[in-house]
Amino acid sequence: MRTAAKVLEEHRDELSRLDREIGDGDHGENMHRGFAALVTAMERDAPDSPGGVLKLVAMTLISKVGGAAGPLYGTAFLRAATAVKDTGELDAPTVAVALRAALDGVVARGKAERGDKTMVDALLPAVLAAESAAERGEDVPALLRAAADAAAEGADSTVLVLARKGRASYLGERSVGHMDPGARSTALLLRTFADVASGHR
Amino acid sequence: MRTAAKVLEEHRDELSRLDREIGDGDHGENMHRGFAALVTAMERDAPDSPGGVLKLVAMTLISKVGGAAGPLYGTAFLRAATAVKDTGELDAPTVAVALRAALDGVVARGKAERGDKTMVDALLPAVLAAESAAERGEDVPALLRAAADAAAEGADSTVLVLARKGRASYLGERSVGHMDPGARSTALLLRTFADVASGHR
Amino acid sequence: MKKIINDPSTVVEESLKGMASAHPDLIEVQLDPAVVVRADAPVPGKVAIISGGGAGHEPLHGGFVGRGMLDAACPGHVFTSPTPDQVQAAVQKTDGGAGALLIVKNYTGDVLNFETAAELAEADGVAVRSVVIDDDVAVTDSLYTAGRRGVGGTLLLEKVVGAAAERGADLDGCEALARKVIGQVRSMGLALAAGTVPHAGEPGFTLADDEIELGIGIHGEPGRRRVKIGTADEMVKSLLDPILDDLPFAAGDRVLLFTNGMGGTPLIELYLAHGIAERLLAERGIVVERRLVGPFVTSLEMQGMSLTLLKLDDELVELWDAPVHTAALRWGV
Amino acid sequence: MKKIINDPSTVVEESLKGMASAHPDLIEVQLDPAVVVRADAPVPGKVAIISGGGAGHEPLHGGFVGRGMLDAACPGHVFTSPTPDQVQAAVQKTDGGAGALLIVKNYTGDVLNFETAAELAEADGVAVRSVVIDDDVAVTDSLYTAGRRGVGGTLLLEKVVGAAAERGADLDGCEALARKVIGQVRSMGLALAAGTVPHAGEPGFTLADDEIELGIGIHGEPGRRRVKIGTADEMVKSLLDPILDDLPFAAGDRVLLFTNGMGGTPLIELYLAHGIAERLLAERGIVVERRLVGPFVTSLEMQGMSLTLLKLDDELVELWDAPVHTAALRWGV
Ligand SMILES: Nc1ncnc2c1ncn2[C@@H]1O[C@H](COP(=O)(O)OP(=O)(O)O)[C@@H](O)[C@H]1O
Ligand SMILES: Nc1ncnc2c1ncn2[C@@H]1O[C@H](COP(=O)(O)OP(=O)(O)O)[C@@H](O)[C@H]1O
Ligand SMILES: [Mg+2]
Ligand SMILES: [Mg+2]
Ligand SMILES: [Mg+2]
Ligand SMILES: [Mg+2]
Repeated sequence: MRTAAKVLEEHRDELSRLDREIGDGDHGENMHRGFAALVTAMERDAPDSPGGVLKLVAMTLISKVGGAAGPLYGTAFLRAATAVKDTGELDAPTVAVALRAALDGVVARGKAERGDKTMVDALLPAVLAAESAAERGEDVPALLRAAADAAAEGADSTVLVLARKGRASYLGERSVGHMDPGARSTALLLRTFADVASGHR
Repeated sequence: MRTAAKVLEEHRDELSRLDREIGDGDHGENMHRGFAALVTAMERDAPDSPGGVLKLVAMTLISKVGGAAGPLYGTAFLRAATAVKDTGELDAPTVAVALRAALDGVVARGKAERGDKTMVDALLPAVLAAESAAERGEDVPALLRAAADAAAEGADSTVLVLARKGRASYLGERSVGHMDPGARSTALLLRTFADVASGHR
Repeated sequence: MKKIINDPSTVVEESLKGMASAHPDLIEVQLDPAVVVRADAPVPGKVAIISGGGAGHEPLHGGFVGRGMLDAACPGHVFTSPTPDQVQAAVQKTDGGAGALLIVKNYTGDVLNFETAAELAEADGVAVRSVVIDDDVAVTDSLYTAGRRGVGGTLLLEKVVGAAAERGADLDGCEALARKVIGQVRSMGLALAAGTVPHAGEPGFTLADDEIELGIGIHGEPGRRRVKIGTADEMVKSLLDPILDDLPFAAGDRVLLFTNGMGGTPLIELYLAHGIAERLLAERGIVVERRLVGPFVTSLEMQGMSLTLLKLDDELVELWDAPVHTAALRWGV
Repeated sequence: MKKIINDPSTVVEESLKGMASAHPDLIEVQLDPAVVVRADAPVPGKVAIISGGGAGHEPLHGGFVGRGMLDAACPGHVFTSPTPDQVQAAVQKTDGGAGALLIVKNYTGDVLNFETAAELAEADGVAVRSVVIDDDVAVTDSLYTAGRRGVGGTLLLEKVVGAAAERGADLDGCEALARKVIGQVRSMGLALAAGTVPHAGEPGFTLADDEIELGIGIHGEPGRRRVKIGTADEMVKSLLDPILDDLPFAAGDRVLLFTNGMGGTPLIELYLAHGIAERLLAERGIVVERRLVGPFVTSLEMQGMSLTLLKLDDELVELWDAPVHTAALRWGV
C-alpha cells in the first residue's frame, strides 16, 4: 500500500490532468490524499491480516477521498475485505474472488456498465482476466499481472468511448478522445499490486 | 467646434491610452463624449456670438464630461466666454485675454502649478506665446499657431516630469516617461483652433 | 495561477477559519471533519436541514447556515464532494430530535457520499431523508448521463425548506416541500473564463477570446457547447430560453428570478443581465414577483453567470419572504 | 475583453435599469441625469445623505441607497466622476428640508464636480455640506499628490452617517460625525490582476504571473509599488501594517475590520485573508468588534482585495448595528 501511495503521488498530476480534460480536475489530488492518509494510518497501526488491511484501506478512502472515487474505491475495498474474510495468506482463487467482489461493489454503488467510460472499464476486464488465470491454476503474481494487463487495455479503451456516467457524461461527444481518469487509476493500482507481488517494487 | 469634435474622436484612443498609462484610461472617452454632445447641442441651436459659443461649450463639457477634465475644461471655456463678453468678431488681443482667463480658471479650480504634469503645462506656455504674439501685433491665425506650437512643446515636456496633481500623482516616480493626457488634449484643441482659423481645416 | 492563499492543500481549512472569525454570532466551525454549524444548534424539536458539497462555491453552503436556512453545511475539498463522516458529524451536531433532511446536489460523488452518510446517521438512530436537486437544464440527455446537475436552484431550495423547518414543519413536510421546489426550479449557466482549482494550478478549461462555454456546471467542468460570444441580450436569451422551454414556464406564471454570478463577474454586469432577463420574461407574460442578484452559487473566480427560475405560489412566496439570518442572505431580522 | 454587455457606451445605463428592476421596493432610478434615489424620498425633516462616483465599483454607491444609509447615489460613467447636474438632481429629489450632506471620495474629478454641484444646489436654496473621504494609506506623499484617495472606508462612512441621519441627526451633527469617521478610518488594497474598462477594451495595467500591485486605487489606476506575489500571510500583512502604523492603531483599540474584494476575487480567498487579518490584529492586542467580508467597494472584475480598519467607540458601534435596508447591506429589518 505504501508503494501504491507512491505510485499515486507520482501520477497525481497525470490523473488530475485527465480529469481536467473531461471532469473537474481533482482525481489525482483525491487519490493522492486518500493514499497518503492510508500510509499514516498504516504506520500508526498496521492490521496483520490481508482482510484487515483491505478494510483499513476502505475506511480511509471513504473518509478522505470524497468525490465519486472515494465511495466507489471504498466500497470496492470493503467488499474485497469481506470476500477474503480472515484468510492468512491469499491464494490465486481468493484474489480472483476478491476482485470480483470489488467490481460488484463498484457496480452496485455506481450503476455503471462496461463502456460507460468509468473505472468499471478497467476493473471488469481485470476481473475476467484474473478469473481465467485462477482457473488455469496460475499463481498470485501471474494472476495480478494478467489483471493489470487487462486493466491497462481497458483504460486505453475508454479513450474512444462517450461517457455516460460521472462528471464526464456532461460533455457528451466532447468526452471522446480522452482517457477516463478513474479507469487509469484502477489500472495503475493493479499494476502496482502485480509489481509488488512479483517482487518488482 | 465640429472640427474639434472630429479631432478628439480621431485621437480618442490615443488619449485613453495615455491615460491608461498613468491614470484610469478614460480621458479620450470623456473628451469625445463631451464634444460629441456639443456637436448635437450646436446643431440644435447654435449661438451667434463667439462668447455664446464658448459658454455653450463650457456648459456642455461640465455636464457631459465628468472626471477631472470636465470641470477644468468647463471652467476654462466659461472664463473665456466671460472674457470675450459679447464681442462680435474676435481680434488677437481679445483671444490672448480669453486664453489667459481660461488658464486662470483652470488654476483656480485645480490648483496645479507648471511642472505638476497637468493640462496647465500645455495651457500656460500657450498663453505666454499668445500674449507675446498679440503684443507683436500678429493676427488671430498666427497667434493661435504660436499658442498651439507652445502647447505642443509644453505637452511634450510633461513626459519627463513627475506628476503632482490628478490621478497620475499616485504613481510617483512611475509617472515619469509618459505624456499627460490632459496636456495632450489641450495641445490638440489649440492646434485645431489654429488650423481652423488659418483655413487649413 | 494567482490567488490570495498560503498553500493549495490548506485553502479550505484556512478559509473556514476566516469564516468562523467573521461570523462568531452566527456559526460554529469544526475542522476535522469539516462542518459549519449554526451557533444555536441543535434547535430542539426542529428538523435539521443539512447540505454540503465541494468548496469553491462560496457562499454556498456555509454562507447559508443560520436561522431560517441551513442547520449545517459540510464543505469538501475544492470541487470535491464531502465525505460521509463529515455529514454524519453534521447530523449529530444538529439533531434536535425531529430528524434531518439532507439536501444533495446531483453529482455522482455527492450522491454516493451522502448515501453512505445517511446509512451511518440512520445507524446512529436519527431519522434521515435525502433529496437530490437537479435543476440544470443544460444537461439534456439525462438518460445517458449522470443526470442533471444541482446548481443555482440549490440556494432557493435551501432558503424555502429552511424557512419551513424554522416554522416547525416536520420531516415529512420538509421533504415534500423540497420535492415540490425541485420539481419547479430550473437553471442554466455560461462561462466567459474558467476558474482555477488551487491544487490544479491551471484553469479548468481555456476559452478563446471570442468564445463562451454554454451550459457550464459549477465545478469548473466544461459545458455542453462552445459558442462565439454574443451581446448580453443574446447570452441572456441563450440561458433563458432553454429554462423556459423545459418546465415549461408559461404566460401568467409567477416566478422568482435569480441572476447569479459565477465568482469573477462584477455586479455591474449581473445587474445588466438581470435587467435583460426581466424584460424577456415580461415579453412572455411571466410575472417576476421576487428576485435575487449576486454571486451566490459560484465556481471560484469563474467569469460567467447563471439564471434560475422558480415557479412561485403563495406558500413559496411566504417562505421566501420569511426571516433569514445567515452570512450571505439576511432579511427580516 | 470578455464581458456580459451589449455596448460599452450603454453599460452604465443598462446596468442601472437592471438594478431598478431588481429592487423595485427599494430604489427609483432616473437615467438622465443618472441618479439612484431611495423609493420613499424625500423623507421630510431628514438630512439627505448623497454620494456618488464613477461606475464600476458596484455595489458602491447605488447598492447602499435605502433606509439607514444613502438617500441617493450619482453614478458616473465607468471610473469617471459624475457631473454636477446629476448631483444637483439628487439633491432636489431627496430634499426633505433639513439639508444635504455630500460624501465625496478624494479624487480630483469627484472633488471638482461635487464642488460645482454644491454651488448649484445652494443656488437652488438647499443647505449643502460636503465631506471628502481620503482613507487610502497607500498614498504616502500627500503633499505632492492629489492627496489620499477615498476607498473602502467610504462604505463605513455611508453606513454610519446614514444611520445617524435616519435617527434624526441634523446637518451639523451629520457633518461632524462624518469628519470623525474620516479621521479614524484607514484602508489599503492590492491587485493580482486589473479589471478592464468596457470602452477601453484592455486591462488598466498588466502584471506578470508572479507580480502583484500594492496600494492600488479602485479606479484601475496602478498602485505605488509592484512586488512579487507572496503567501496570503505576507500579502495581508503588507496591507495591514501600513494601516496600523498610519493612524496609528494601538493595543486595546476597538475596531471594525472590513475585508473587501475588488470584484474578481472569490469569497473563499476573502475569508481566508480575513482570518489572517483577525489573527494579526489579535496578536497586536487590537479588539475586532465588528466585521464585514465581501466584494462591496470593487473595481470591475479586478482580482484583489483591500482591508479597512475603523476605530470604534460605543456611538459608532451603535450606528453600525442600526437597521439598514439597501440592496447590498441589510440587517435589523
Ligand atoms: N457511476 C460511476 N460508476 C463507476 N465509476 C464512476 C462513476 N462515476 C464516476 N466514476 C469514476 O470516478 C472518476 C472520477 O473520480 P473523481 O475525479 O475523484 O471524482 P469527481 O468526479 O467527483 O470529481 C471517473 O473518472 C470515473 O472513473
Ligand atoms: N488639479 C489639476 N489641475 C489641472 N489639470 C488637472 C488636475 N488634475 C487632473 N488634471 C488633468 O486632467 C487630466 C485627466 O482627465 P480625465 O482622465 O478626463 O479625468 P480623471 O482623471 O478624473 O479620469 C490629466 O491628464 C490632467 O491633465
Ligand atoms: Mg474529479
Ligand atoms: Mg482619466
Ligand atoms: Mg471532484
Ligand atoms: Mg476617470
